[in-house]
Amino acid sequence: MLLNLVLAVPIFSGLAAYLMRQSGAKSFAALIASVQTLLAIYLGFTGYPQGVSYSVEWLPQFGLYWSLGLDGANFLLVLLTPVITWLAILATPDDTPKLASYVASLLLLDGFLSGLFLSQNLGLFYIFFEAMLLPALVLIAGWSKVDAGKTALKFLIYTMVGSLPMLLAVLVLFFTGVGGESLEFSQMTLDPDKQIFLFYPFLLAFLVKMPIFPLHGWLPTLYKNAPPTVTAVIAALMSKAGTYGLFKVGLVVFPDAFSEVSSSLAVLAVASIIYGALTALGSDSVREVLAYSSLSHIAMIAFGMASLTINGNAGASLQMAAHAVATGGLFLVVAVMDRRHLPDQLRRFGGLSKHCPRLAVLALFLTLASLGQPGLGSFPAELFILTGTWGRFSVLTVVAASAIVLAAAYLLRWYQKLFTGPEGTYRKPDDLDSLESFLLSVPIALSLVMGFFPSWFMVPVRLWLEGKL
Amino acid sequence: MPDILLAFVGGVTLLAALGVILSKEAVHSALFLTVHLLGIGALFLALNHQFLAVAQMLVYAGAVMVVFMFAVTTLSPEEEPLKLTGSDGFPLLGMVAGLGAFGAIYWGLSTSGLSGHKAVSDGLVAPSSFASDLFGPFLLPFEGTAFLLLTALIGAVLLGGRRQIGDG
Amino acid sequence: MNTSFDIMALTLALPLLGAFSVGAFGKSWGKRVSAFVASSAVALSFLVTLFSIFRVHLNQVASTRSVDLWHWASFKVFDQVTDVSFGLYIDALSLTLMSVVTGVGFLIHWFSAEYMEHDPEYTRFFCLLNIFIAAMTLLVLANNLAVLIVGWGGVGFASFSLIGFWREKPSAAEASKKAFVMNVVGDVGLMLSVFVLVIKVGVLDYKTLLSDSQIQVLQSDPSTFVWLGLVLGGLLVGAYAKSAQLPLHTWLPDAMEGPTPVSALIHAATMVTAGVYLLVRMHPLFELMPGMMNFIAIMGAVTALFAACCAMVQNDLKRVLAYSTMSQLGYMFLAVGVGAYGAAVFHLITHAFFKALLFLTAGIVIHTAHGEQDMRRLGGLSKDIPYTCFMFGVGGAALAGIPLTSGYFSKEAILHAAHESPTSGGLLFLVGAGVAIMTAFYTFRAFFMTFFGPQRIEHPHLPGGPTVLSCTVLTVLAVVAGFFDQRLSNCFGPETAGSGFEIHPEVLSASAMGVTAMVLVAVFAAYALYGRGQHDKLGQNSTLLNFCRNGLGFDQAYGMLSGGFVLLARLARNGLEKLLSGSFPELLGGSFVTMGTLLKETQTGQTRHYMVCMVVSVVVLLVYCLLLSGGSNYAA
Amino acid sequence: MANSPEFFLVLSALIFCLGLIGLIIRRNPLVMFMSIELMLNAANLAFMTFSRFPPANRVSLGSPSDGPAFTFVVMTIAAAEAVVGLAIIITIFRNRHSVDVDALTSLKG
Repeated sequence: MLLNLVLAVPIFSGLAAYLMRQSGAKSFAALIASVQTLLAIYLGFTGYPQGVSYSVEWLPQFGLYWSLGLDGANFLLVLLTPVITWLAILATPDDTPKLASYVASLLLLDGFLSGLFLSQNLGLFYIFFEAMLLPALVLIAGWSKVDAGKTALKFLIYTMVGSLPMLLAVLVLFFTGVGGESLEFSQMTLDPDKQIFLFYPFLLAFLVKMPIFPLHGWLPTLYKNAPPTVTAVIAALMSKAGTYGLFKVGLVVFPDAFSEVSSSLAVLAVASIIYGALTALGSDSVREVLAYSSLSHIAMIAFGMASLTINGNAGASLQMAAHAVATGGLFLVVAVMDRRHLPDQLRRFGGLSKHCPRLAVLALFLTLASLGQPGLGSFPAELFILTGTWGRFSVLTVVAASAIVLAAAYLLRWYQKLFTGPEGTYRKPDDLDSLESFLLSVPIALSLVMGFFPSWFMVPVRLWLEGKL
Repeated sequence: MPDILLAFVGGVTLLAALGVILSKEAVHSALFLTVHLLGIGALFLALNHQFLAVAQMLVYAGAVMVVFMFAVTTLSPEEEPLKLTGSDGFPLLGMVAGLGAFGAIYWGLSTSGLSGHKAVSDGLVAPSSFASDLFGPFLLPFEGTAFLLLTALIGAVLLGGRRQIGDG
Repeated sequence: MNTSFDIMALTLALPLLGAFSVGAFGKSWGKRVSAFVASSAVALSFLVTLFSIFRVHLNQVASTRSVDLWHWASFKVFDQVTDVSFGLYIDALSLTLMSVVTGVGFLIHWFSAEYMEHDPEYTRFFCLLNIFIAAMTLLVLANNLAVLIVGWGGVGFASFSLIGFWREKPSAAEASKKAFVMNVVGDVGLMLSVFVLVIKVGVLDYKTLLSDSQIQVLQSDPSTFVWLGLVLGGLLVGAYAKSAQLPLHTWLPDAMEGPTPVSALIHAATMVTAGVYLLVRMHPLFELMPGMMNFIAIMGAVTALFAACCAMVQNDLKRVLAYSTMSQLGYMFLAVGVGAYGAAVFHLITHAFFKALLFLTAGIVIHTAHGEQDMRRLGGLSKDIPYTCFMFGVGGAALAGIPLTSGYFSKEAILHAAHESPTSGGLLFLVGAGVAIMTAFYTFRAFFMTFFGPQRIEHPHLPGGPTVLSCTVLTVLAVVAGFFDQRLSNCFGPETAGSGFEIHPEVLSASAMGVTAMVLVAVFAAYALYGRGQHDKLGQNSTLLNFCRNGLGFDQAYGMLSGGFVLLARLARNGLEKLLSGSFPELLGGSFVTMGTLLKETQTGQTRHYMVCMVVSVVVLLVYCLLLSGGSNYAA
Repeated sequence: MANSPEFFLVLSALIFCLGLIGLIIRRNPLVMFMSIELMLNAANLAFMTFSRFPPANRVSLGSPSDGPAFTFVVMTIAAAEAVVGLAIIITIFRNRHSVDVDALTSLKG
């Protein structure tokens, strides 16, 4: 029941929030997100570390059940989804036009994402995978400041190219029954030789959603144009739909096919890691650097999964959470800057720390969290990922590890262009108010906890992985 | 019905159809169509179906044609000279397409071998037996036609009456 | 895994607490209170360390113990589980290092309380200093390699923030980025060692990894050497990056952009010696590969020589000290390489004292001269600040290895060990001795240029009480620490003795006398050249000298490397990426639009046109179906 | 001739194709409608023919009244269609004062 609440609360409140008056909607949405956070935390504690599940029949003749479950694979993401949404809602400026619809769409996105992460049925998974596009597109098309339609269309076309083949694959599973008696993740069994053809469409959809080089064409445009609070949610959580899908569907439904493509996937991932790092180093846009860093870091997750080892996959799972926290936090920094009407070109920046010392400190920690500073969340994650991959792909691991150096270079370049040096040409902003400081501190605190107590976060996923690898 | 009579009726029907599509004036076409429909009614009789033959003549050649005549006289369209190489070459295209269609159908007929098709009986089908079928297994479509006619009626009234409503 | 608590955990908690409270409330507390809180946190840590040492001496606790505070993470490779705890490893080595870190750390906090008084970001400075102490504590006390990296990265972060403390200076930002990136290179090296160890041995904590039985297992397995090289190589990359050894040293001279107490604490006394600590800590593994040991010794000697060459021609006071730090670190690596771990640690300690002293007095000089660091514009300061001149002189004497100062004993111990070394000992000794002579020369060159000759500074700003007092303590230590060699040897105890931890300064041997004599000659040479305020004869801008002054072209090489990356990055961003995320999707979209426009033309709106199409398609379909059925009668 | 389906079916096909040709070559919507009536009648004739001359295994193909029932429905539909279609044509004529189908190209893409 609690599982249903975790996604029913945001979805129904989101629908209700569309009808609300503009003034009260933001507080209402923030309240709902915090309620959902509490529910998720309670769920997390009751289900730690084995998980809980809930299932009723829906269309049993097609193998479709309404099955939700908290397990090791989704544990962290289920907990983080409402938290990040909550932060994004709070960081939304009050003078946003049609604020009620905005926060309502964020809540819907949150609900669908929770549903995606919680679903234990492939059909249900697919439904949520597509459903979350709706609020995302509404947000992108409705509130992007430049090229709204173009940005949304690009995103839509890319994701559709990825997910329509996936729909075909789901339909094949749905009607032919080659996946076993039902589409429940726990009950699906496929012949190894049938897996590969059905897995490719899924792989394509997930790789586009992550995204990974060279399927990332939508990423810079979207991250640059969409409102930063939306980007925070998309970069932190929606991109995880791809990695999580690969994790769950890949390991549970198509294990043989996954291991068959894992080497190619690893090569692609490392190419993406390096390519994202280079493009981030060569970019002159505040948001673009973060977008490309995301490209690079998400590929690190895929690389960990491709190792097919417990270490690599457990690290990938932790990295999903750590990256969500760090990138979400960095885009909140962008949101805070956006609210102060600061420009987007790095070359116009400099010396921001003089006006915003608090922002400078908090942004520094988030930057470090993103680049894998030991003591923060990404470090144990990357350590585990690379330990896992070392056993299978030594050379690629060394290349990927050297990308950590590149990450330090481009993220510090980003940070220093913004905050240090002589003063740039922009309207002098105020420092953070206490709410904003709090908003940026939450991800830092989460990252610190993950960095110093990674074990607690990794126990569920390790338990979950035990039987799979 | 003797074969010779049948050939005559068939010929008249066919020629009337040709007249429909080749007449310069719409009134002539309508008159040819009436002849054609009567011929079809006669052919129905040759196929031993009394009721439909009569219905064809009364409903089709009678009522429907009245509507046509009414429209033709109301609109009184201009004469349309028939040219084989008219605008965009449609006449020629139409000929080719139509003859192609006939060729295809004829080929289908000739190859599918109608030898297995035998006449059921020589006697006429009594209207009563058709009626019991119509109100038995075909009740739903039958009632559906009633509903369809009603809808068409209302639609025609609305379409025809719009201008007056708009003017009023 | 059992978790337990040790009082040494306080040394970790106290500075963290200090950093947090100063960071959060420092602004409202004001400068005095912030400095007091931060300094006392470190002072308390120092007391806790002393207390622990006494408990060991009173045999109340084991001299070597591993304490697991909490379970950090577990690696699993097939059935082999590697538990990693967040824990402390407390033995003579870590306690020694801890007392240096917290002791010198406290003195520098004390010094900074006055020194940084006029800085508007005073509280941030103390917060960062405390973070540094906490991270350094974690680095020294960690009981396994993974947690060591956490401390390792933490000091890297503190170093980055403190080098770039003056954020408005672009050069400071650039230097801090350079230091951080170079440190990340080191982190990655350490991570590499961790991967290999986890997979091949499955052990990360020192207690098991370095135990005799484990070492014997490794020794008896010939396949070990295939991967052990990777482990040791990774460790070396980490150590070299952190301790500014060739070729990963370029960040250290630039790190002098930071405030002077930072240079004293981080880039001279403590953080840069972490590499030495790591090698000493892991020495049982290194001893498995004698070739690697040789390599370390030779690279140490080369670094020492290289840095001494660069130091001879520097004009910036702090850069002289920076290069001398590098050179002394080279000595320590040399000592590690020849197996004289005790000598390395001994030199580490004495170096921490005298180099901190030198930097702090240099800081006083810079303050006095209103921020002037170029020695050619300094001079005659002995008349303005005679006591500081004296203290700098003592520090310089210790650095140069003048007899009876601490530096003399520790350097002698290293040279002796090099001399005794069976492999290429003679050469190492010669290089070491040469470097010692060069050290004496450049140290006193700096001393004379700064303090002697005509007075050039008007209205000198004189130092206050706390700065001088903390320097005085260091002066005393810089002199007397040399006599602790025996105590230090004993401290490492019977269980570590015999593995290179005993310290033998053979102060009366012929070679030692010879080197000492040469050192004294070098001092006099420096006096003769610079003592009366002549113009810097070596300061002319000949190409060779500039080449030396700029660090023998390493910076340019790295500049080209990073320039290459930036070029590649620009290419990727403006070339391939424009294609992938710009042109390609737009081309695809454009082609659809073109197709649509073309297809639109077929929709003429003419009913008869559609009809013809329909009829033709029906006919074609019909013919196709007939062909397919081959004219067979379906009804039959 | 009356006892075999060929005559009727060929006649039906001819009429159908004449309707088809008329539909294409004529521009007057009234005549086009009439052509449609021709095609409908051709289909009716075929229905009736197959009802009278069923295939040998007729049992599986329905009852003898299937054809006439279809014809009946088609007649009704033809009536409805004539009414509605002519009303539409009259409306178009009122708006445009012309009934030339070639002039009606507002559906052009």
